[in-house]
Amino acid sequence: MARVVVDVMLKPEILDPQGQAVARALPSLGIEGVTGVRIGKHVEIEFDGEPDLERAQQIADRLLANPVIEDFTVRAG
Amino acid sequence: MARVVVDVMLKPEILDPQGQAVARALPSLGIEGVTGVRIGKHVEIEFDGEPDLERAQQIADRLLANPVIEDFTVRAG
Amino acid sequence: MSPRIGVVTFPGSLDDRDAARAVRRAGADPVALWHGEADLLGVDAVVLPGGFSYGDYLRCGAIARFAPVMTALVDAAGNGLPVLGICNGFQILCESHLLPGALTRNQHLHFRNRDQRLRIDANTTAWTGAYEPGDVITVPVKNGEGCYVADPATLAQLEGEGRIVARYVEGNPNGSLHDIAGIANEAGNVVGLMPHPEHAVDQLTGPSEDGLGLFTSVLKHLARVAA
Amino acid sequence: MTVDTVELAAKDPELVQPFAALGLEPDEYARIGAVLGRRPTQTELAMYSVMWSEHCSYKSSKVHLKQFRDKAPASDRLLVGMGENAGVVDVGAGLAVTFKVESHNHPSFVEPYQGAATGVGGIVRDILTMGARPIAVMDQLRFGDADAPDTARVLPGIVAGIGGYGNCLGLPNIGGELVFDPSYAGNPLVNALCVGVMPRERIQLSAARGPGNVVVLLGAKTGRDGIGGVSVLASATFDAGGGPAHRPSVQVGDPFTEKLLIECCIELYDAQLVAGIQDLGGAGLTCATTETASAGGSGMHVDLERVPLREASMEPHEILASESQERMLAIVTPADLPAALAVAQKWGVDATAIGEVTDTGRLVIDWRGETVVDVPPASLADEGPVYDRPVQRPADLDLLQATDPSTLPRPSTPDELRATLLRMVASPNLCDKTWVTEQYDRYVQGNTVLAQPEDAGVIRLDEASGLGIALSTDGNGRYTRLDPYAGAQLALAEAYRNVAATGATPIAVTNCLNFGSPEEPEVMWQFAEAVRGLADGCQALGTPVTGGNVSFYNSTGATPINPTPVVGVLGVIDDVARRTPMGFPTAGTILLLGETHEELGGSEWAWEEHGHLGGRPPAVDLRRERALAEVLIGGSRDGLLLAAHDLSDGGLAQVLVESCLRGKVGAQITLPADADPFRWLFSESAGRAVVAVADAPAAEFTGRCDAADLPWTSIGTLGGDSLSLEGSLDVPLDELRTAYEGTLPCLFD
Ligand SMILES: Nc1ncnc2c1ncn2[C@@H]1O[C@H](COP(=O)(O)OP(=O)(O)O)[C@@H](O)[C@H]1O
Ligand SMILES: [Mg+2]
Repeated sequence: MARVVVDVMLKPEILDPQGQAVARALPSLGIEGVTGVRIGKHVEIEFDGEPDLERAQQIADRLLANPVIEDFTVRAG
Repeated sequence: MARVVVDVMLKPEILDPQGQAVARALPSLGIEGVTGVRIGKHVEIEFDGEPDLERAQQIADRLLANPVIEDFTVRAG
Repeated sequence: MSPRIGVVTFPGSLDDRDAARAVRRAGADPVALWHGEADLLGVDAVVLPGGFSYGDYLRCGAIARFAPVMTALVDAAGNGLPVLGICNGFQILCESHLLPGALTRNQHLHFRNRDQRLRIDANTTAWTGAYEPGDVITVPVKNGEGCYVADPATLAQLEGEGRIVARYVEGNPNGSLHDIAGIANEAGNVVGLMPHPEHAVDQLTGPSEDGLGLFTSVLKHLARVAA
Repeated sequence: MTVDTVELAAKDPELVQPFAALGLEPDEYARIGAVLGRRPTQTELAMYSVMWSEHCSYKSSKVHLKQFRDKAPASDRLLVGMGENAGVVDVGAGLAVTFKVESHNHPSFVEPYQGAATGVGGIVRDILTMGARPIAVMDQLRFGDADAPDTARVLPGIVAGIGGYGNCLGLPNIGGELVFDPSYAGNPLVNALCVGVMPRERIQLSAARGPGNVVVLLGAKTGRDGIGGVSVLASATFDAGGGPAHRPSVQVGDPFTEKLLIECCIELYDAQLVAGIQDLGGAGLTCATTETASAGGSGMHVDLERVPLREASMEPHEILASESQERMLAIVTPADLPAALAVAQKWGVDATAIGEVTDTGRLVIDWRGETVVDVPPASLADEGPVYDRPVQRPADLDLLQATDPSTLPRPSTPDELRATLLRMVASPNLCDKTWVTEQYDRYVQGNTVLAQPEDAGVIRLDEASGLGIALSTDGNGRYTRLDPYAGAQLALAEAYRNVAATGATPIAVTNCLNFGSPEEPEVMWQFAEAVRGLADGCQALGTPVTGGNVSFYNSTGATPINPTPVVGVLGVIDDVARRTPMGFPTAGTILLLGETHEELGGSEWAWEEHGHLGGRPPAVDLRRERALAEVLIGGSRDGLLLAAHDLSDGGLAQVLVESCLRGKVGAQITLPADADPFRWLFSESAGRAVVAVADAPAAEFTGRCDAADLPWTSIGTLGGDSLSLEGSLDVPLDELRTAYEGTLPCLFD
């Protein structure tokens, strides 16, 4: 089983309301000391042959991430 | 800056409509050889002090994941 | 014979019948276009309707962009074919790079359906000629990812070139930058609008008939270019 | 992996089987052996355990529910009655409408978003199965106290889940209920209703007939999700800790696949390519194969390894019990198979032939060359155990009914009355529900004529003629707790009144009965009384029950929820253009129809102001309800009504505030000289409505009321920008609006 992992995050300058909502909720759980939360996507791609970073890169570039608002990283999982 | 990363994924036996939709779309991008795609959340938590895996674990447990359908991993980022 | 306006149905399109109804009410013939066919059947204009194409999984419009019909549409739009993207259609136009920027999760994180006041700021597009700049209309908005974002340069350009077609007034329902509800491409033939004019064409089923103007506008536009 | 086969079952009769762990009673297990003449295979045992569960077999409710059929009033509109996936009624013009309400309470507690979402998905498939295109949904939600921590945990997710699934399917949400009461604290109620329409001749039935016909599984792949969900999860009481007694597997919904399934099925129906069809809901393939084979009086053979799986390692009992969503089972003739598969392919829906109809009268299931199931399908689908459980009137009921609210302190000065009014309209049960309903698409499909907060949702069926339907659901757990027979009838009466208020004629009823544990005689008594009341009420109103659903085991620890029958009434209106809205017009006379008595038992006022639940619920007078309905419908037909709004929780005060705010107009109210303002404003007497009429035809309208023997009182005029009550109150609309609209945003944003 050949897995490649792509993590997609909103660009730093783009507001992440979901992350903010989590961050805001923390004090009420008695959790202090968190300065920020960002929430993105964690994508696991299984290839039938070798883990193919190049094709994963392509998939991320064309489909998984929107370059206007998102950055991504690709790694063998 | 002390970052902890939490990855939240649907349990393997649970349907992942998002991943399925992406997997089905790949051929139309001319991409073959992908046997499966699973999509979860990638969460980056910033602590002001030390990266605090324990508190991150708590946050994941109580806010980020529902153990009934999701598993998560916590690691220093 | 009256103009033929195509309405594309993607898997998961929902407001396609309603868009066709609005087209008919405006006096044109709706023509059903299928996502799987790279053929626009010679229509005079195209509406990309609202809905949840491909479930809006991953990102709204991200998968629909690769449908065969879109390759044909991107070319035709480049040659001046009037295209209106409503809600999910707007998202698809941005994903296809026919329009700049992107539509992201509503700031309050909720799907929101309400009767929204809009100000028409540009009547120079193929789809807004029937309005006067400054007209304030009431049209339903219903989306979960309608928050328009773009980098400062793009926003400045849109403002500078008068390409912000409509703005939210009396309350911004999703956090869109510059209260943007709709924008146009440089040529003005491609317009994306988050609110739903097709649901404001009949007092019986909508909050107003203010939305009909978008569909009558394109008829005016087509008549003008034909002449 | 070695699997238990029919052959082994015969060879080794002594094998000890875990029937108790699967929720089967010893005598039930013995009965399976008697039916089969041998011990069941492990796979068969799993099938019996899910089909004979309370949820699928209705074993505790059947003996009571049959009253709905026995007492059903004659109706020439009823095309398909109880017992099918949903009832079907004739609405004229060649169209048939099907509707049903169902519960998804326990899954929504465990996984609020997905539990609620899949609840919508399930009821939509029931409607689709009948041959109809789903055209609208409604949701009936009940939670613990609005400010309770667990309410904050479950409510946002449940609302988002209802919206997420319904919006993505393109189904307008046209109404529902939102109720807060501590009795639901550890056990929220999530009921969902769907309504669909079809040409009369398109009605589909779920019978597998015609030996040689192919059994086709449509839609999603089968996975390990929701296995045992029905028998273990859906019927599991929560432990005192509020957590689920068993860690359930919850399903994740895929509305996109369901949307494709809808379009695919409707194209199959129109092309007449299916001979029978059944949705896969609770108990998955087990339920669909046994119900269709049993209904067809035929046999069926299934090759289990042909079922497309998400996980290859699944065992036969898992495949058969899986509750993977977004699946349908179609019976197709061999000649039609290629065309049917082509339609499925067009919509991107997976379609797989998994077996065929036989004439053996047995359901035979093979897996990897071995026979793992060989049973008479009726023994699972229709001949399950039936219990006539002991009933006992709750010991505390006499005391409860004796503690009448008449002694509670009441506002005695104009200032106190004003403060009471503002607190009441701001209370969680009476306040504006926009925070919730804004998350639902009400416009999609372009036929929504009325939606929340109107008394009933109204949907246009035919653009040319304007023919349409109206739908409303109601239920009051406090009334039902005080008197289950009357409480069920009050729920029916209110939904009936709501439909009539829009100008539509009520024609049929659906219901979802949410109760505690049937094994508790006091709960079973509440259930029996509620069903009896509803059946009698439907008979009196001439509206047959066409279908519904029962949800038992709704309790936290030892305390059952308030008994909560949710009743849905369907009405038909020949031209939706003449529907009566609830918002007041800018001018006219306000009439109060019906009689106001001092009836505060179980009232919103007693509960909200004093935390008091006691006495008797308002008196039921179904002849009065009929008369009121006829006057409201006639007034709408002849254009005499500018607005109408039915009275229920919160009484007259609530209705005046809602109709003024909706119409953005004030009202000057003058009560009869001898009237006690407090009683007139907050009593909850049934059989009442407020209407606005233009001054000219007022006399004609009141003449009709007199003729119908319906008391009426002229209580004021419209205009200005405040709600005033002569001699005691004058509240600006802005102040009312702030109080009314502020509550939910402040609780949940
Ligand atoms: N409270 C009720 N009133 C009337 N009919 C009911 C009620 N509860 C269940 N039924 C009927 O019993 C049958 C089985 O119910 P259910 O298991 O919910 O059907 P399904 O599995 O199709 O959802 C259906 O026809 C349903 O309408
Ligand atoms: Mg069913």
